Amino acid sequence: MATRISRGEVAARLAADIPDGAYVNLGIGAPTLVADHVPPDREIILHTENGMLRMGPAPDPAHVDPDIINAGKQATTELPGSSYFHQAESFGMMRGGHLDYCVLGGFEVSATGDLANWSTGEPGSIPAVGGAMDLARGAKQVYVMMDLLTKDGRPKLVQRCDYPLTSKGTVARVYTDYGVFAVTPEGFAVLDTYGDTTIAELEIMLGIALIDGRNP
Amino acid sequence: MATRISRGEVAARLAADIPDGAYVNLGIGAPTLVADHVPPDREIILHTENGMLRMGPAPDPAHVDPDIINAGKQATTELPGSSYFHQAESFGMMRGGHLDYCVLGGFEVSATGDLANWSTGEPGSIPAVGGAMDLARGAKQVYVMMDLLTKDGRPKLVQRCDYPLTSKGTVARVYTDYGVFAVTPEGFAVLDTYGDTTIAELEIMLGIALIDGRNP
Amino acid sequence: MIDKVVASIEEAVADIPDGAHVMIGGFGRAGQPVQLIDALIEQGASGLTVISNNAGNGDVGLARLIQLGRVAKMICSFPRQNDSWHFDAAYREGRLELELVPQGNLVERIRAAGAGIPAFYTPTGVGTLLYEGAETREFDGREYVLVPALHADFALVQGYRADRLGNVQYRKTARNFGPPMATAARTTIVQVDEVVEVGALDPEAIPTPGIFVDRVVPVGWRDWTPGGVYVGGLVDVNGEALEQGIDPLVGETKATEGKPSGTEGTR
Amino acid sequence: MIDKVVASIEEAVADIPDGAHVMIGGFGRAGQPVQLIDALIEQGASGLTVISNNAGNGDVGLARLIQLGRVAKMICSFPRQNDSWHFDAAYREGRLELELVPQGNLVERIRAAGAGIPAFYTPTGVGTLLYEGAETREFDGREYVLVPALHADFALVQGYRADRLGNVQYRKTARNFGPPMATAARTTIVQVDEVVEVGALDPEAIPTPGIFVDRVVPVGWRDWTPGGVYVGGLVDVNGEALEQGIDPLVGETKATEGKPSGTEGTR
Repeated sequence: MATRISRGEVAARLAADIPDGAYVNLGIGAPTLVADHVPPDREIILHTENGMLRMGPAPDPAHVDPDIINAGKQATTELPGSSYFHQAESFGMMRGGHLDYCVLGGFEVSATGDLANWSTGEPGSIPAVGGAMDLARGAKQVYVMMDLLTKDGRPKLVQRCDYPLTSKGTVARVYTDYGVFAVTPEGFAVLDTYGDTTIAELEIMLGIALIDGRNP
Repeated sequence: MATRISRGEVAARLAADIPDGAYVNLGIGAPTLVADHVPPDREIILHTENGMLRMGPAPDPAHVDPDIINAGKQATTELPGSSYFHQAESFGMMRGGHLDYCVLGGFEVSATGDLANWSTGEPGSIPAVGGAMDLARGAKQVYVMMDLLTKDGRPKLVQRCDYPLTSKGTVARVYTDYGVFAVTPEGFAVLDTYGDTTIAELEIMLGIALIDGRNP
Repeated sequence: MIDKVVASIEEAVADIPDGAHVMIGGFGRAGQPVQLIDALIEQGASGLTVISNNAGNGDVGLARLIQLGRVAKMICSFPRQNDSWHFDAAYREGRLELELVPQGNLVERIRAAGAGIPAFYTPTGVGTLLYEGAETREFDGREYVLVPALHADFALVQGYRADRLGNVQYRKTARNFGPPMATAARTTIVQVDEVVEVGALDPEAIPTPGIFVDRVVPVGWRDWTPGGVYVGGLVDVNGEALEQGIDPLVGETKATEGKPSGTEGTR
Repeated sequence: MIDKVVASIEEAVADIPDGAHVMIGGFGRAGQPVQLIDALIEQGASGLTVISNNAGNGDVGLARLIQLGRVAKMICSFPRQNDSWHFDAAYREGRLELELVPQGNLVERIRAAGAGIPAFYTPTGVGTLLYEGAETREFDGREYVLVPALHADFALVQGYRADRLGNVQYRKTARNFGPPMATAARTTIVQVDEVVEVGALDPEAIPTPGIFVDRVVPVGWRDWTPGGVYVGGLVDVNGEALEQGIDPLVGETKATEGKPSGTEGTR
């Protein structure tokens, strides 16, 4: 039986791979957990696409300022060295390749690095995309943080995405509750597994062939 | 003999046509004189394309600040209500049609509103264009302020420009030492003459037919 | 003398006609020109095309405008929120047209309109169904899609402070869509907390110079910045007054418990 | 910990290779990164493509770099100035290639590079010989020309104050090309008068956030702002010390009489 780790542990695993001094955008939802796991000896600059660099932690409820929010429309804080700018400047930072990393949630990631995370394509659902397509195309390294399987057990790492795409061929890595995967020209490479999980077990879970990319 | 007025009088004549509250860019050289002739009851906001709105008058020599210059690279001053911005913002103001007026010098203006003011096309001359093409295409009203004739007596209002163009069909009016002209679909219309100058006299000077556009 | 300050908010929006294209600033609650939207609701214009990042929350503001059937078309990036039931209903019943634009393309198209760029190539959205059939082109081996500038007749913007010349400053992340929208509309109307004397604003810190602004209307201080000074513990993230107050030492409140948070599911 | 401050100006420019594309900020004298250019002269790189609004003045800075034969190509809007004799000579003798770009297109192409826009349509220059044979297109009945983004390997920028995170403020019209150029180069190097503590810069007034900056090098105060406070009567418009001083009551000097003014004929 493959070993599964918690969402917080996935966040910590991902945070460990982000170097000192990196400029990072954390998508809303699970990716925001990464901020809580940055090693204390590293200085990471968080970008929020609604117009701020060097975003701080959430405020305590007595110090909520409705004019300082993050992309998830939650209260956040400024730090010494923060800066504010308008939306066109903020998305210029993303599109222009100035962000070192973005971490996004995902519905599906394909073996060619396609990402689907904005629409399930269900009839009657309200379409909404926000900044997901900009981030998925703009950051130097696009990392996805998600469960490996859906709640009903279907693989989210796939040969080809069924859901409408957010971006084509831009995902570099996928951090999941069962392992860390890199997108390579030959398909998914396993960078890390947990416990005594084998690549063969993951291949059975996913139904696709995997490359062993772990350090020997 | 047609009546000729001084450059300062031309500037005053032009300034009288700029309404209260207008945003105006004055090209370098003679057009800068317009600033000295704005009627005292009007508030005109001057734009300088190197990055400032509400430019003030020249400083006295004891208060030159090399960090406050105009497009002619001369010392200028800020006023209460001035703002600074970078070049992309400044030229966005021009290109985006936010300037009400620009006043440019000219080598030639054609009956279809073409302007030539950046190059005489002489072999061996150093080409240079600066912001002239942006201004000539971007401002809502492009006014040209120039002598009607060259030093050797050739007309600068022409059927068709000989010099390389700065912009095609964008000039609205030409203020000269012998009269004020509007570009109309039918050609140049005379808006104003000085002294007892007749339109027939101007037609002889220019060698082209003119429309009488003066108020009766 | 230039004086862009208008006496009342009614006067500020009086000439917005039926069928107008109206940009409305704000990202979520931050930067939403709440009083201007309310005045537009009162004013009565309909058949509007609204350009805004979101499509309103709860029963107020833009959501109310949609509920009243006054919006014919929304151009936005993220209409789906927990409390956007009026948009949802109108959209599902086909009473409202939607043009969904990725947020970065949305704001860059607005910026392009203000800067006199009629169209540009962008990498965002290439190969997705939002740009199916769109004109694409390769530059240096990557594919880009051509998108047009996005203009409006009116822009409604929330600023913080302004002078009579129309120079506007914003506060924190409430700046968001204000500066680009102010450049892209034929008539830009800015509500501010306070009108200050000319010269009171630092000329090095004016995101929206007066050249872009037609009307300024003061609406008084925000609840959380009475007198221009931030005071914590008075409101929640949506700017709504806390019902029970907060013990600043403990930093906890139950005031918003059970309410839709408005803070999730926005992407 | 992030610390973008480098110890010496030599170190700041040490890795600029032969053949590099280098943006140099400034409009005339204002905003010219004088010390960085001098360091580049000392450093020795040649075959450079320089992107800058002007092509240098007198015998120093960019003019000196051209005189030394280190510039293979200039991309600029206005190389012709009263005292640009080194450019003039190199250009006339065919020792230097020139790409002349209208100023607004130049800076918008730089801004596009920084913002991930590979190409855009512009009205400026349509129908002129600068865009003969270029790709044009009509939008709403007007003609526009397609122009590409303009990237660089290095940008040399003059700021006023910065912190170790690379947040940069400018002074007055010296801001000019700094912010767009800082976004468009792979490596952005900013000289500043003073490095300040993190938190000392107003977060509402940072034209260049640190994300765009790789290196910061302090070079000391300008002659006319010793200690960060402007003092009049010390320099002329080119920042050169007045030889005889000025009587502030009379406001006159003869110090610059007979010198080429450098202030005319720039368009």
